Amino acid sequence: MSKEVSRLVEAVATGAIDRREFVRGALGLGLSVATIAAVLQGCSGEEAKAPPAPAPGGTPGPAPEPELGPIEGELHIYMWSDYIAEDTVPNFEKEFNCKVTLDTYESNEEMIAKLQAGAGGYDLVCPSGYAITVLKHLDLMEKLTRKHIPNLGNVAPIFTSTVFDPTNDHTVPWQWGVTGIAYRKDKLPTPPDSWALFLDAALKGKVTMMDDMRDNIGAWLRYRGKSLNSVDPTELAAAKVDALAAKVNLRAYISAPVKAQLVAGDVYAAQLWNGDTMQARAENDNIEFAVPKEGAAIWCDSLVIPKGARNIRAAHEFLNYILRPEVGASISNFTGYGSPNKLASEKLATPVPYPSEEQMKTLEYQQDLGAGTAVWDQLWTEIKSS
Amino acid sequence: MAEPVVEFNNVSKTFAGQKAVRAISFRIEKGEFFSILGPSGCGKTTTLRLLAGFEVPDEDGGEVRIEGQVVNNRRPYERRLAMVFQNYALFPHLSVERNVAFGLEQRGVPRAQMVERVRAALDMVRLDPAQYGPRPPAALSGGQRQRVALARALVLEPSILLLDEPLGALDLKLRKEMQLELKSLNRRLGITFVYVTHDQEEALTMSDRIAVMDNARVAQLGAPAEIYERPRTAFVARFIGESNFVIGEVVATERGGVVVKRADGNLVAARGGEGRAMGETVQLAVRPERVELTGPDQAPGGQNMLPARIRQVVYRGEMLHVRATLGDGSEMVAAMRNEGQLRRPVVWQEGTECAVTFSPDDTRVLEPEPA
Amino acid sequence: MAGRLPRWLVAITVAVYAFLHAPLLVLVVFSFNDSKFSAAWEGFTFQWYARLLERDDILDSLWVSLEVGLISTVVSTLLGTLLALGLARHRFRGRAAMESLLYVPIVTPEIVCGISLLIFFMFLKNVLHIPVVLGVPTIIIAHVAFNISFVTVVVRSRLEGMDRNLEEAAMILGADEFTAFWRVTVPQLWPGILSGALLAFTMSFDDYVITSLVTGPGSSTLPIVVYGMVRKNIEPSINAISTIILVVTALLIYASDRLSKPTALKP
Amino acid sequence: MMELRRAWLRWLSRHPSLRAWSVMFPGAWWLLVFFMVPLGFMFAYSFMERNVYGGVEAGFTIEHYARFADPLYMKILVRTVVYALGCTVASLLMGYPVAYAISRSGPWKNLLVFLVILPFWTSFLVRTFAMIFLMRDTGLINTTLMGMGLITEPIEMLGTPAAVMAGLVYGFLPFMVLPIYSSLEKLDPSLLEAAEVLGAKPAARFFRVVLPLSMPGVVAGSLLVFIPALGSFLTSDLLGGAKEIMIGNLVQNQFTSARNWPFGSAASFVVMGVVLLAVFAYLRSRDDDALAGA
Repeated sequence: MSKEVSRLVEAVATGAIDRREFVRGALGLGLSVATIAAVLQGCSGEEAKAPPAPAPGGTPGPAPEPELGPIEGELHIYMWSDYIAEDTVPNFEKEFNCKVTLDTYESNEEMIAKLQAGAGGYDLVCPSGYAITVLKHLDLMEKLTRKHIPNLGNVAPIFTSTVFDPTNDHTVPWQWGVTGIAYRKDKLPTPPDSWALFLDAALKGKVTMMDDMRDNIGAWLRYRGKSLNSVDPTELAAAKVDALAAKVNLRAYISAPVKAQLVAGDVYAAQLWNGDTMQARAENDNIEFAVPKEGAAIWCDSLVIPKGARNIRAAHEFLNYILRPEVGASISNFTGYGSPNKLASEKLATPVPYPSEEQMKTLEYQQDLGAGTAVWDQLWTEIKSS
Repeated sequence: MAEPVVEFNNVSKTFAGQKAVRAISFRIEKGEFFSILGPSGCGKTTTLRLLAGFEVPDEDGGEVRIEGQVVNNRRPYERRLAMVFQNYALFPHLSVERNVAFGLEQRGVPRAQMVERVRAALDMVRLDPAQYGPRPPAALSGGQRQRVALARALVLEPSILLLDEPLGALDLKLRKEMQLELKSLNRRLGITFVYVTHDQEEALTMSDRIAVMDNARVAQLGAPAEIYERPRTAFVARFIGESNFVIGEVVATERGGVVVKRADGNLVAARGGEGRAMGETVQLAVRPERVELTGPDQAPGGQNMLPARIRQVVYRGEMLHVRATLGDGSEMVAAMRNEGQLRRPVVWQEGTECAVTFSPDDTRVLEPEPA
Repeated sequence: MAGRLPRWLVAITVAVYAFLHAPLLVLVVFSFNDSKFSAAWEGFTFQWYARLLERDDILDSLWVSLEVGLISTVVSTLLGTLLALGLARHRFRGRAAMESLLYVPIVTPEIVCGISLLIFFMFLKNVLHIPVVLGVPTIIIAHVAFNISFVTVVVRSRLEGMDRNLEEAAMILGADEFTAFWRVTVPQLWPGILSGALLAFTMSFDDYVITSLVTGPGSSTLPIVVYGMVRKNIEPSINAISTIILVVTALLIYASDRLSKPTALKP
Repeated sequence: MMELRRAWLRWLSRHPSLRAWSVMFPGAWWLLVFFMVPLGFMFAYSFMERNVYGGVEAGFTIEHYARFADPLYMKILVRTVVYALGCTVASLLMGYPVAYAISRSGPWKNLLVFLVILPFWTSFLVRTFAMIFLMRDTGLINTTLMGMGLITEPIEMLGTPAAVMAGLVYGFLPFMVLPIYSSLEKLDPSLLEAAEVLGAKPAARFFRVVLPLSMPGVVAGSLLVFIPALGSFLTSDLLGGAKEIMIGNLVQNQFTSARNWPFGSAASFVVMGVVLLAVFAYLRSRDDDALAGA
């Protein structure tokens, strides 16, 4: 990543920045915003390497935080669909006398494109881990004012100071989960414990994997003991061989909608998130979830305040509100995912225990691949079209 | 003298660099049945469309007047004309009576009066309003549609009615019937008819005057007899009826006529040809029915006479056409009344030597055709 | 008249209608199924309809969709019909350019159309300082932009070969261009215009990709809500709202069909 | 008011070119401002450098176009064209008889037209999931067939090219039916009667009278099916199991997971260029025919 930054800084030094006016005047805002963001990032490169801020819940940092104004007007939340309990918003509206509108998106990129174009108007968005990195690079996040979020201390230590936001300046963890294997225990002879399940010719046409290059290729990198953030050509080439071997057995590349087929028994095993597996299990208790021994992706979506937010105070109140133990528990009970809120996690109807130190050794966050994204996309296109 | 109803003064119209109408001028008198006759592409339809207002003359393309007013810039709906289209152009989505009422509605005629006038118009074209009024046009025969189109035009009581080949789609018998009916409507109602057709017989039958158009110009304008008997150009002579042509050099000019010498030395006298110079090559025309045949030595005096040989006798029912070859190989046709071939067959047979005779009074000097 | 159609033709037609409507039947039936994943018939229930009353987001988005759909259909049908008229009736300079311009929106991938509009709107807002707010107006603008071409193509296929003399006849009878257009051209074109409008409304009502990029806070359309719900799990309340839309549409169609009878000329 | 209107019409009548444009102006303006100008931005993007975080960076390059020459992408393009062509032919074979039947159905016409369009007033995804429900192993078709004893093992329908084709045809059929219907509807029934009187057999009547007259509708319908089918991406994912990639997916991915806007734009413009050229060539040849016929 630092290579990327230095390349950009170099671009600025050689005069790319002079084009800013031209760019702003005529061609694309994605361009100008990206350039400016890169420059800013380049300047704060040193800062990013600084030691993490004191643990949340402790005393605020040395710099005095600005006072935020009162709650004004509506709060606009832009997040994934079906990702919030039904009573979360109405209760907030009642308690804080603040109307909330909730709009949904289906991909991080949709959300980023809007923020990047400068659409504005949203007060809270919900990026996945790598998307936080992108937003950070594009300088599209407001810094949080901690004193308005006293409940930050409820966040479990393993979800603070993550690779995406080491200083905990921008993000409040929302939900976490693992991408593993959902299976029908009545259809498989033994519970699966390895990604090798998808290479088993006996299950041909009865298994599915996620329709997402990060999840799919990532699984095969883990299968060979490699990092799922690898951009090493030989490691990726090996992953491609495994992915192609598995493709023959797959009924489909399919993500969340596979639940219906699991419930119906058309599919015996599927690469899936733990939370969605729990939702399917509510319909058919033969469905179980397993994390392969080779390791898998762990992820944690967060709420952040995007640049251009108009109701920053209400956004903070909302962040503080969802960190209440009972609110956090209600959300996780609805989604089926784990709560990064330690106190909430203890109150869940079906516990989703935090991974142990031992497990964390094989679980990995999907990080932004930077320039490597193009390499992965090419690989994924090759896998898909062969 | 009364004001002409329609007047074209040097009107020109160009489409994409192509002259469709070239500086034409004519006047139409009130109550006249005026036909514009010509082959397809001659500009007759454009002329009618200029009059209707669908086309506007070129910038410097002369003026169109209706009842004395220059109408170049008036839209069709501001000209108070009526028109019958070749394909009738009945509105398929409206019933017969609503088709006829359309123009009245546009003119804001009160409802009660409208119903009365629609009925009267349908009566006039001999369609039973009760029976046909509510029907859609698609349910009518060709002849009936024609009548509806006529009623739709006449109901407006126009002073000028434009007709664009209105009888083209009808069968022969119906066409003859409608010809007489149109003529009688013209007389009875006193409406000026402007009638476009390519059918010379139709034009001759119905018109008071005919403008024959050729190559975007008016080739000749006159009463049917004048057009037929004194064609001005070879085009008119050929397009309307049949003609025999004689070509020669002017050897004498006299008042009201010329004498022409053919290449074979025979002389032919003809009427017209004012201003033709000695030695000029001219073309003469004579109608077949004005040509007679005699024995080689029996030619009466004072007639043009050319020696010939009978080539063919064509039986045409009412008439016989006898084709004769002249000395230089050219041909002339004589038309004669059929006196009954079974009882009194003509004496002419193929190969018989004869003389072709025709009066100088029936022989016209043609004007050269404009380039 | 239907009796004159050959049997095999009727058979094909019935089969195609069955193909088109079979999924709908499933949808209707399972809107009454007592199971969240609609895997098998678990018993009859009205709960998904009852749930609609709780789901404000579905109802709100339905109104947004109707608003967007109706306005964009009217505008695009009007503009598209005029465009078709101009193209079919007139020879003019720039005709070839106009023709190809027409096909560009049809060939443009939705995502490209959506992103380009997003960038364009933000260009207006941030560079030209025109106060553009993403929301219902921008969605309507986008929908009209991609619908015009479809309307034009459909209307034009009707216009081609239509008798020009009809308009001239109306004009010589005293109608000016506007009146002739309304009283003669439009009735003639009506099936084409109606087809075009239906197509436009359908596309507007069902568009996800473009809408999602030009929508703003608080103006989600039904497809946006439905996509969100369906991508995760098909909650049968989606089936319920779809069933209601189907029934209401069918009733409206029936009513309009009954009401639109021709009138006779009577004093 | 009326005077003004008349004066305006009079003025227009003297300027034929302006008359055409006055009718087309609003639509042309809208297309230009809200479609062509934004597309111009994207065209510029397709020559710029990729920004790894989405969007583009200043610079000029044709590498994104050059990249498209890779056999990998050519293969995808060809496969997509094959699917789109198949979908067009199937839609025509299914849509024409239906359009014909509707146009001859007298008082039922309007109702039947609405029934064609009705399914499309439910969300595409909802419909597609209903199709999945019908086609899957434990779906309605298989359980019915097995219940009737016609088959013992479920027929695997989902994930096959046939399923993708069915989905595509389902999605675009009304685009075929509506234009054909509207050009058949104006066909004068007396023409058919005339052909009948002239002794034409049903097949001859159809091929020599009906089909030629409905050609504008067939052409419009085929274009409206072929072109969007070329750009579709969800159908193959949902019904085809996402095991093949279409050009639509490729483009979509460039703007999402791959975050390569310039390549996504370039790929779009290549496809759009090819299709537009084909359409344009067709339009030209049709105009030439019309001239030759006149």
